[in-house]
Amino acid sequence: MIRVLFFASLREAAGMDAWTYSPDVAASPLRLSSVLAALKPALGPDGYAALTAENVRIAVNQEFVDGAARIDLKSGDEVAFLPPVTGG
Amino acid sequence: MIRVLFFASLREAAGMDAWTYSPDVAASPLRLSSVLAALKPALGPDGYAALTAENVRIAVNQEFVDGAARIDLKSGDEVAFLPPVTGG
Amino acid sequence: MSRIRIQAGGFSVDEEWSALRERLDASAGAVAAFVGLAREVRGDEDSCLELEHYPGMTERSVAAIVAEAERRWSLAAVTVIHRVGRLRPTDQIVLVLTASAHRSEALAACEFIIDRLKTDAIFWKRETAGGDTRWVEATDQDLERSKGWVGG
Amino acid sequence: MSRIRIQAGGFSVDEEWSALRERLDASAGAVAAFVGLAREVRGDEDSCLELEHYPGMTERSVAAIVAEAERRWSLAAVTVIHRVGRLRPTDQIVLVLTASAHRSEALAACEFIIDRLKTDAIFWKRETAGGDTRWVEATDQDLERSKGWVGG
Repeated sequence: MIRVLFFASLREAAGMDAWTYSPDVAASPLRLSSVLAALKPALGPDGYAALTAENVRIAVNQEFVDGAARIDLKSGDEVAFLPPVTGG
Repeated sequence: MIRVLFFASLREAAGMDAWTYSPDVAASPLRLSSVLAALKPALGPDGYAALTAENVRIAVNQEFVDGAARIDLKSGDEVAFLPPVTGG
Repeated sequence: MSRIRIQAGGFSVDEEWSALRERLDASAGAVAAFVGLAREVRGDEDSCLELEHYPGMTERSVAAIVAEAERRWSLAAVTVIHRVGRLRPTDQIVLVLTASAHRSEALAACEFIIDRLKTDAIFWKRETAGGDTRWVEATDQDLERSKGWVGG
Repeated sequence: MSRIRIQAGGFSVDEEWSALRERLDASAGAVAAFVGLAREVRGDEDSCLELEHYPGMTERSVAAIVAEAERRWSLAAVTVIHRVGRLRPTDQIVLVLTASAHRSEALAACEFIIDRLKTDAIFWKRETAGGDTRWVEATDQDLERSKGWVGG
């Protein structure tokens, strides 16, 4: 089971703050690309476009990842989509 | 009457914090140079040397003056000798 | 020695100041502070600001900024408090306190931390004013200031 | 709107902070603060610092620095408190508070004021430690920092 989190404008675009993906046990190792593919129908085209915009960063288990699609995931991992941040 | 003030290290060098100069009424206008000349015997050579060091600034009525020796004074003026400052 | 808190509630500058002072010894000569306040948005006094965060990752992002400041400057103590949730104009959003032996280090570290909080800390801000809601992003100037802290 | 005090007594950061906040409206987004503390001199915990001033001229020298800051940056409020007299290690010497709409202005003004207080304000400092007394002058670094605020 993979837990996917959406923050801020992406939460609004996705229409939800979290989504749970429970793939077939056969699909191992699980690629982040597979999670994204499964997300597409769940979000609709606008939501998916927002998630894959250039300025969106992806974190796995609260660490930013590069070249996200090739990342291997395991059950229990948390994937988060983060739009541009600003604090202070 | 001219009031002369010495601050910080110059107060220590002069051995006093203030000195009052009451010149002959004849000496008018009164030049700052005359006050300095009158100070010399009152302070002794070390005190006078400290007062005329390059990094000492002179204020007349609480405003810094340049080319101090040519400044004209009138009775009631306040002359101050200020060594290098630092606050904060 | 740093103290980092992400919280929904307000904070007292007085209490944080006193707590920081207690962590200092007589070698500390300078404390710099910065407090960010929620501003009225587009002249609407009923405007509000909502701060969202990612619990866990946000704390670590702030801790990384503070650790970088502590690596760059010799700091006796650092406090960072950042609020989340719904804030009204004039509310305090963020507090940065830095203490050092000398003013140049305390001042630089304070500015560095607030600059990096603008660009590297995991927060999102949504402004609502006059019935309109928009997400706030770091400005180009924020990004330039943050990148301006060269080296590492 | 500035508030300047030269005084022998201590000051409360809390009270000054609150008083400054009361002078701000909802357009102020940033308050920067700096507090200078008396340090232990040459490892002597009984060391002390004596601050001398020139009543009248000192106040005007500080007011001139604040006025210059207000000319350079758009400031909503400024507070400067500078103590004189005998201070012990860890005592608060000076407080600078600057408020502005944006952090860059509040931070720059705060740093400018403290840098110029080091070099342009009419104060003298005498340190006593281990039975030895010496007058403190602005360092070359202080003079460089102060001159570094170019333009006018």
